[in-house]
Amino acid sequence: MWLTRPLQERSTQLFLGILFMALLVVSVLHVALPEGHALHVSAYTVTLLGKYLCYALLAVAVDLVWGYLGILSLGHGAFFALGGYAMGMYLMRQIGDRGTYGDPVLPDFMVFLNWQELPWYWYGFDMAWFAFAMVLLVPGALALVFGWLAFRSRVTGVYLSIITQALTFALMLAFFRNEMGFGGNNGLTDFRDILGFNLRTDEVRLGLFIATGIALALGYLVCRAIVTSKLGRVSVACRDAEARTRFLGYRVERVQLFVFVVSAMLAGVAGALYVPQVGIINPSEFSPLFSIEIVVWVALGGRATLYGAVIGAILVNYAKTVFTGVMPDAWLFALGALFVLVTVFLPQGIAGLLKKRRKPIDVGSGPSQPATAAEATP
Amino acid sequence: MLQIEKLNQYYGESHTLWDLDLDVPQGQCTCVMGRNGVGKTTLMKCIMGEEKVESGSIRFADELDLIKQPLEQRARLGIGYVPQGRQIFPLLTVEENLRTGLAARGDGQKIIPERIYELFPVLREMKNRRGGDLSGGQQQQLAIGRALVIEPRLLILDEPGEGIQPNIVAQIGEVIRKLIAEDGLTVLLVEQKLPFARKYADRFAILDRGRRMAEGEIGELSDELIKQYLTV
Amino acid sequence: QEDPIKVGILHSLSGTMAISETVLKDTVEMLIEQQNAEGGLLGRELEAVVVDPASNWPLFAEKARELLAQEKVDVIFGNWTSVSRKSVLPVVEELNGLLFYPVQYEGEESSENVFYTGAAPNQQAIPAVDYLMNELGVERWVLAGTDYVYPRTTNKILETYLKDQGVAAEDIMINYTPFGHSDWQNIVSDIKSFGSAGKKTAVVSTINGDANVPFYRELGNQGISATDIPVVAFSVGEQELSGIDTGPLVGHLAAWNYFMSVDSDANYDFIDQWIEYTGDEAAVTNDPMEAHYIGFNMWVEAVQKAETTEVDAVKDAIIGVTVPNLSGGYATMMPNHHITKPVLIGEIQDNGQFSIVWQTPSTVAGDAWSDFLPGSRDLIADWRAPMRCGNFNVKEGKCGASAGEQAAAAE
Amino acid sequence: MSIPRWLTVLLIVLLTAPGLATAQEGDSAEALLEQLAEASPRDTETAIKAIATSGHERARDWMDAYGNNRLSQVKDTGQIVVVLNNRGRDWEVADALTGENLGEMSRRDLDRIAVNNAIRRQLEGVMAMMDLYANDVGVREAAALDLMGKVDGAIVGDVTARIEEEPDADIRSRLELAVAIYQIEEQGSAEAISVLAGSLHPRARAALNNAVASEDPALRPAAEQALGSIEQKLKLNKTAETLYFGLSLGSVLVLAAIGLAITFGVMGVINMAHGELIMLGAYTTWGMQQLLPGQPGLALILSIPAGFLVAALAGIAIERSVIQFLKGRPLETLLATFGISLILQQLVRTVISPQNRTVVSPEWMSGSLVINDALSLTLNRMYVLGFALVVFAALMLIMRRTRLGLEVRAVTQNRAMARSMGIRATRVDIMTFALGSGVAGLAGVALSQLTNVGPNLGQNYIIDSFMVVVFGGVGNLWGTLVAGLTLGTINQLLEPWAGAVLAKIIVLVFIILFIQKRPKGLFPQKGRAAEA
Amino acid sequence: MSIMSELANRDQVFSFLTPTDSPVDVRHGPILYMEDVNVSFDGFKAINNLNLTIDDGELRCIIGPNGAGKTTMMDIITGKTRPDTGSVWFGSRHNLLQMNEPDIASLGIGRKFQKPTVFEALSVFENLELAMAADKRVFPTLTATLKPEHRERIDAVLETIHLKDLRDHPAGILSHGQKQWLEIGMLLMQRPRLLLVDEPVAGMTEQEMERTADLLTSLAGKQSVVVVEHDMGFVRSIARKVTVLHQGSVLAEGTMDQVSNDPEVIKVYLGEDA
Ligand SMILES: Nc1ncnc2c1ncn2[C@@H]1O[C@H](COP(=O)(O)OP(=O)(O)OP(=O)(O)O)[C@@H](O)[C@H]1O
Ligand SMILES: Nc1ncnc2c1ncn2[C@@H]1O[C@H](COP(=O)(O)OP(=O)(O)OP(=O)(O)O)[C@@H](O)[C@H]1O
Ligand SMILES: [Mg+2]
Ligand SMILES: [Mg+2]
Repeated sequence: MWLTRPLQERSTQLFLGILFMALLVVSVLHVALPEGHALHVSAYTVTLLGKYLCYALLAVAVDLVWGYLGILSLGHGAFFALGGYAMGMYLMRQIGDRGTYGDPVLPDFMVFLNWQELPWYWYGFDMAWFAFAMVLLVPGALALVFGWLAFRSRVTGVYLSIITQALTFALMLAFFRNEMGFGGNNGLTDFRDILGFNLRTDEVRLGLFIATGIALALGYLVCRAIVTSKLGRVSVACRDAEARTRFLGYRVERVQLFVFVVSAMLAGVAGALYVPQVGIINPSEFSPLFSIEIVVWVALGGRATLYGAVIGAILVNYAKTVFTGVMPDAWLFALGALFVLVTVFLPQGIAGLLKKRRKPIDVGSGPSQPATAAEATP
Repeated sequence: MLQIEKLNQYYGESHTLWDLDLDVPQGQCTCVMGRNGVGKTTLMKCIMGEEKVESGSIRFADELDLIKQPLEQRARLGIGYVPQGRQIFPLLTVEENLRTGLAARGDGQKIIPERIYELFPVLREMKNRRGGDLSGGQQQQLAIGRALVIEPRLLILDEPGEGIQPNIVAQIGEVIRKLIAEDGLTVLLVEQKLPFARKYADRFAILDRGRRMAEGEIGELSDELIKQYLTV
Repeated sequence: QEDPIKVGILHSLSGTMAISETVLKDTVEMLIEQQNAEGGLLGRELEAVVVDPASNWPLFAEKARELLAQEKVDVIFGNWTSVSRKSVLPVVEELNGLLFYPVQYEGEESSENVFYTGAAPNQQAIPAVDYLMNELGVERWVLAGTDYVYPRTTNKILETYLKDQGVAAEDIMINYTPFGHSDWQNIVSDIKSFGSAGKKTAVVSTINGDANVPFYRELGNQGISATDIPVVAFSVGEQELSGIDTGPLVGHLAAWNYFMSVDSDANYDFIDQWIEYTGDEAAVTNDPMEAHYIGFNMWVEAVQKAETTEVDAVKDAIIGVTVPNLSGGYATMMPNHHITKPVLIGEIQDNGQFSIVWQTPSTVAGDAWSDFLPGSRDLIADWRAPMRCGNFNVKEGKCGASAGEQAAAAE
Repeated sequence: MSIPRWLTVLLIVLLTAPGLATAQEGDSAEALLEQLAEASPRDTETAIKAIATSGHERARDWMDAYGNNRLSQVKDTGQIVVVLNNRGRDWEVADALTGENLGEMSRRDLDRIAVNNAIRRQLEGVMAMMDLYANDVGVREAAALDLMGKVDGAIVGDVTARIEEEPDADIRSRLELAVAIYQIEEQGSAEAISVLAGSLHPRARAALNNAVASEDPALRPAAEQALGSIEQKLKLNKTAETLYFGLSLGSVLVLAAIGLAITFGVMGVINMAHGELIMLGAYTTWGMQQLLPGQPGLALILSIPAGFLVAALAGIAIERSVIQFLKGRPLETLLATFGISLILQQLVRTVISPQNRTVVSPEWMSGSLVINDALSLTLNRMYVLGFALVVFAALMLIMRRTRLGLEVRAVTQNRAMARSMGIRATRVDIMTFALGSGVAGLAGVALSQLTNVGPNLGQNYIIDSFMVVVFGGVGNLWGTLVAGLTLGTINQLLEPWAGAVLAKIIVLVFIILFIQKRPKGLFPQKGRAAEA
Repeated sequence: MSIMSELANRDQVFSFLTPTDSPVDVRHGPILYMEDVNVSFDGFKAINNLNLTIDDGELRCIIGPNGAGKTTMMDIITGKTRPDTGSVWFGSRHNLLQMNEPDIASLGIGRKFQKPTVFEALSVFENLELAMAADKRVFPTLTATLKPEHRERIDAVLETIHLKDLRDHPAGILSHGQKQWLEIGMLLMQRPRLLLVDEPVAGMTEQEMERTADLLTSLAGKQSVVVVEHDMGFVRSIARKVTVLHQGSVLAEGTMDQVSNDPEVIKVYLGEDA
């Protein structure tokens, strides 16, 4: 089975091993040790870690398209947010009549703005299976349509990056509109239950954390399976010399579309897991700057390595958590400096440090080499 | 004109040039030969400064150690370079491509010397076309023309005949000879094609796996040497 | 020496909201410093715990959790935007914290754990409209706002209110713009032509933050002066004006519960302290700062009354607490966790201050649930025993589900 | 100004005013002011008129001070003072009566004499009436314009009288219009409607609208007809106006993007700090104005070179410290410059302030160029439009006519080869990046006249800038110009019917769809090399 | 694209084993047929009423001055450039002008570029693997596994192109000549019906040229080969039929001897002493 193929790789084994160990240790330390114990992992930390893992999954998704396919998506936040909204809508419906206005069907913000009935696109989100399917399908469908348009017309490079940015920007503005029926700027909040469990209990938090860990493991596995397959090599070929790949008989746009859609779905899953853990989804997740930040995580961790993306996401967000607490006035300096220093001194990101310096030349930066696809002609 | 001594070069871990010596006398055409991948292009790049040299010296015009000179300076010293793969600026027009050579001339010349167009009339015809649109052979001519714009003392040609129609290849050979004769130009040529080398070069040097294996007047290029180093 | 009492400060110090929120952080720090100079509270030091939620809404929730669960703060002063409050709300309720929220907002909320020291719509919007209608004879209304919940709600309330007052639908123009909107040419031009219908026209602006500068600039440049079409704003205070060339704005209005120009000794003292604290002779004070001032003093008083910082005790003790405000009167914490405030209307002056042209004869109590929205007309909030409910439906005579659950959880 | 003449006129005016009796009672200046200070809102009108007619030499000053909220009463002594400087806690005051400077006085000790819009309107009316007799045509014209809709029973006679005397035809017709409005609104005069026909002034239209609404059979048909022809004209003007709005928004986009068209379009550096370079330019303007208080115009002009320099130097610093190490790794420049942008933003927050800074518009940039009563072009935007075009032309010249233009393109297309040709790539990089950054600084100077000068300034423009550059076609300056103007115009054309939010969304969707049609932007790089 | 269709397609995964079965209909004559093709770039006519037919199994050399339009012609055949007018048929069934690059490639037209273009980040081995004839749709590619016989084939080709030692090195580090070889190797892996080879021996030594010549001649018969080359020695050694292009159209056609004695060809191309 192609999916399990990466399990034979040492790097994947190592990655999954570390991940599951971490899940286990955190869970044990959280459950077994009493609060106040020096090694006790508080619910706060568990949720925090859960959030990092969501970001890590998101970063993996971005690395898949950027690192291996050469599509610098500056709009992946959109897929993340859409997954989040799908989940948020489910959680919203779960509130039922416990909202402030006690309306059994309409979420509070709709009552509040005088909506008379539930908009049609909210139908079905009271059912978990439907909502969870939407978590995959909505981002996937958007990626499919958008990708189909773009790849078919052979939009590449910065042009593609910018229209992905335009996409997420447009969605952000749209979701900010209160008429859209997604709560406008305030977004969706005040969730209570997920699958019948009370979201505000530590057990559920732990459960979500573990679920995120597993999702990350699966996502990683899927990405790994893709990149180690022949398709992965074709992706790299597309990245470095798109035209040449076509002449070999590969339908580049379909390869791109497939990988892009998979990546979007992973981002959607990440978003869906993110929302119940942080307790809010609002249009700012669509913000283009957030999407750029994701790319920064990946670059920082090391492009085209997948595990680098995970490291980058966790590291940057951990740094954010620490810095915003320790030096609230100056954390942006620290973060900015981190970005600058890593780029200048670690050209292959943090993963570059880990990689054995076996390969003499930089293979991870295909399109940046001047003498590649650009001169495919005479 | 150019003396290379004990040159060593590495690509990362891999040692490409080994203790390489090469002498390019003034006013002559020296031809470097060797199989694919032995390091000919690498050597040229070292002379131009595009690749870092590990150890050794490259002396130009008897006094200067080129290695200490920044890359840009070498063109200004009068070294013209026609790289393998042409390396024209694809989005600049032909004329603009040629004009890039003007920067390195000390005399502040602002227009392309007429001679270039005389040598390669096709360049005049295509003056306003983007360099990248030219056919392969046209690009090669452009690359040579561009190198001549700086009126070099030493001209480095890395497989200049590649992809060029036979009559123009011959013409290039003639141009080389003419420049040598008229301007006292020194030429360092990389060429695989024996007839061309035999016809237009004065001296040869054979590389193998990054080492210089033989050197001498072109007349001394024996079948034995050819068999040993140039056949697979 | 006992452990210090920890006061959490949850205001953005970076990102888009830093513009507004940093001064609030400084305000609370100043208040803490003063309180410590007076010997602290219950004989204990106060200690500020500052975090930066960076104008990022999920981060607000995370930081609130950090403050409550990790730092174990006794109270939080924080938030500016509604969405950040909404994000934090479940956390404070879950971990039973105390949050003082200092900004005017859209209402429609009353949480057991939150104290709303800013204005509810009935403490700002409606009196302002009354003023325009009665004193300036305005008959035609432009409701211009940034597209988010506060302007939406406020405008909804105003629309109902205006119609109740007999304003025709075609005399109301509603317009929404995105955050940070910077190109107002079209809209100002529209306002201009809307205002040329012959009736006295005014703009009620709920335009937020940065969008105001280009808006007022455009007004000035298109030649709309305050005498023609006055603009009354609910989000433009001294802080915002300090970044605007006020020359062309003179005469436009704002409605707040406090202005820096208020003529009272308490206010002058507060300004002196603030200038001393910031070391900036040009530092300004504004309404949310006053709200923090009031909120902080109320909390101090409640803690003293309860003789503990324990949240439930403070929650009970604080209702009814009355402290001086900065405009020479008093503010009382109402059972619905909103406070009483005077409403002031000020005209912008060329020095970036407001000159007060009108004020309510007495203070107004904040309304958690608006009387002008159908869904909330029948709701009231009362956090005193035995009701303890944030959304009691007087018609049905029962407490809304969420609050009941909260009460149960609190036990 | 011939004082006796306007005085007599005013006296006549005031004879009809009800408050005359009181005005004569307290004749001393002190009493006049006292009256103003004590007056209830209803009485202020009387008090103002009393002052106006008092003939006191300082009367005009008082009215000015009063209108500007500068009249105060000392709490303890009741002395009336004029506040000379009202910033900070201590105010510099002068005795209102004598003009003697009393030095600084704590704000606590002063009681403001309240003024509000209603009073200000009255003041304006009175002052406009006075100005009608000024010698200067401009002043008279402004006064006439000011009187539009402010003519009431008290002054209509004088205005009518003034029409006869007025030498300037334009002013005459304005005054006629003002009187006609009065006649329609107050007297229901149908003849006056014909005077209004064709006038685009909003007040005239308002009067007609009221006439239509009044259902007065004598007025209605004529008013409707007049309105119809006005609406027709208005539509035309409206279109012109929208177009202007579009171009002006477009010019802002162009300005913001043009520097990026160099650093990103030509050099290939994905410069996320571009916005912050714009911000630096804006802050330079602010700094200049701080250095030259009271001379905003001069400061603004000096800011043009200064803003360029500051941003260019910042650009050089960025290039030298970071970007030079990222040669051949363009995507990584995104990461590094993103970091730089964070640092620069926070730097401004900590060093200067997280708050917005005030940048004053000089006199000559405020207001608008009046084409007619319905169409006036705002001056600040007009300057920005012109400035954008000038900057664009200058850049075009540099890139086309100087060696730098050629060399930078050579260097970006093939760095190693360019260096082999003797092009000093490092210098070219520095100069180009400095140029692009400097132009961003210029954009900042211009933007400081339109929007906030604050730490977030850059963030608001970075996305738009990239859109414009890419939409136009990377590496093509013309593309940037056309793209900026096009997007601006489309946005403004859509706005009236779609609203600001939707218009923006539609523009974004338009960009997405357009790129499908032309995957390399409006003006794509053509040729074999670009296709692959 | 569901799992179902993927499963349904499984039987086609290894269809590369029979590439010659591609439905190219050559019963009625030539394998490639170009008629009245015209291309112009910004007003410059690069291809001017070009007519050309290549028979099945033929080895054809095309020569002509720089800029004659040889590469452009290949661009047209492979779908990279769309002609303004004219028709191009592959066999008698496939109108190439209605197809895009991958379709054309999967029909069995392979191409070596004038300037060697390889996937620099991939290893030499992987370059060959990707070129290998196979089901190149997305899902089959995703699930494809490398069977031992494929490995053998790749190794055999590696042997042929002398890159065995560099098997696992990224192609980016190859020297110019090595890249040329790799491209030829990729072409071999593709097993196309029609090979378009643009200047295969540029930068090769005499001996390598001979080997290339052998290679190409050995292919002829089974596959059709079109070679563009400026090296007359090389052309002479392989040529059966030679076409001379000039200014976008055919100047002369015939055996090497016929062509090289054509005064017109000598004038524009060969030069007096060739
Ligand atoms: N960037 C690089 N990194 C690592 N190795 C390289 C690099 N460039 C070239 N090489 C290796 O160095 C050796 C010499 O290459 P070079 O290009 O100098 O050969 P050459 O003699 O010019 O060959 P050809 O005749 O094919 O042009 C080759 O084996 C090549 O694989
Ligand atoms: N995209 C383009 N834009 C403009 N001119 C072009 C373009 N593509 C090709 N040309 C021109 O068309 C002509 C034919 O080019 P082509 O590359 O086909 O020549 P060729 O026969 O392959 O030459 P060579 O033997 O030198 O490779 C050349 O003059 C070239 O400049
Ligand atoms: Mg070579
Ligand atoms: Mg060619």
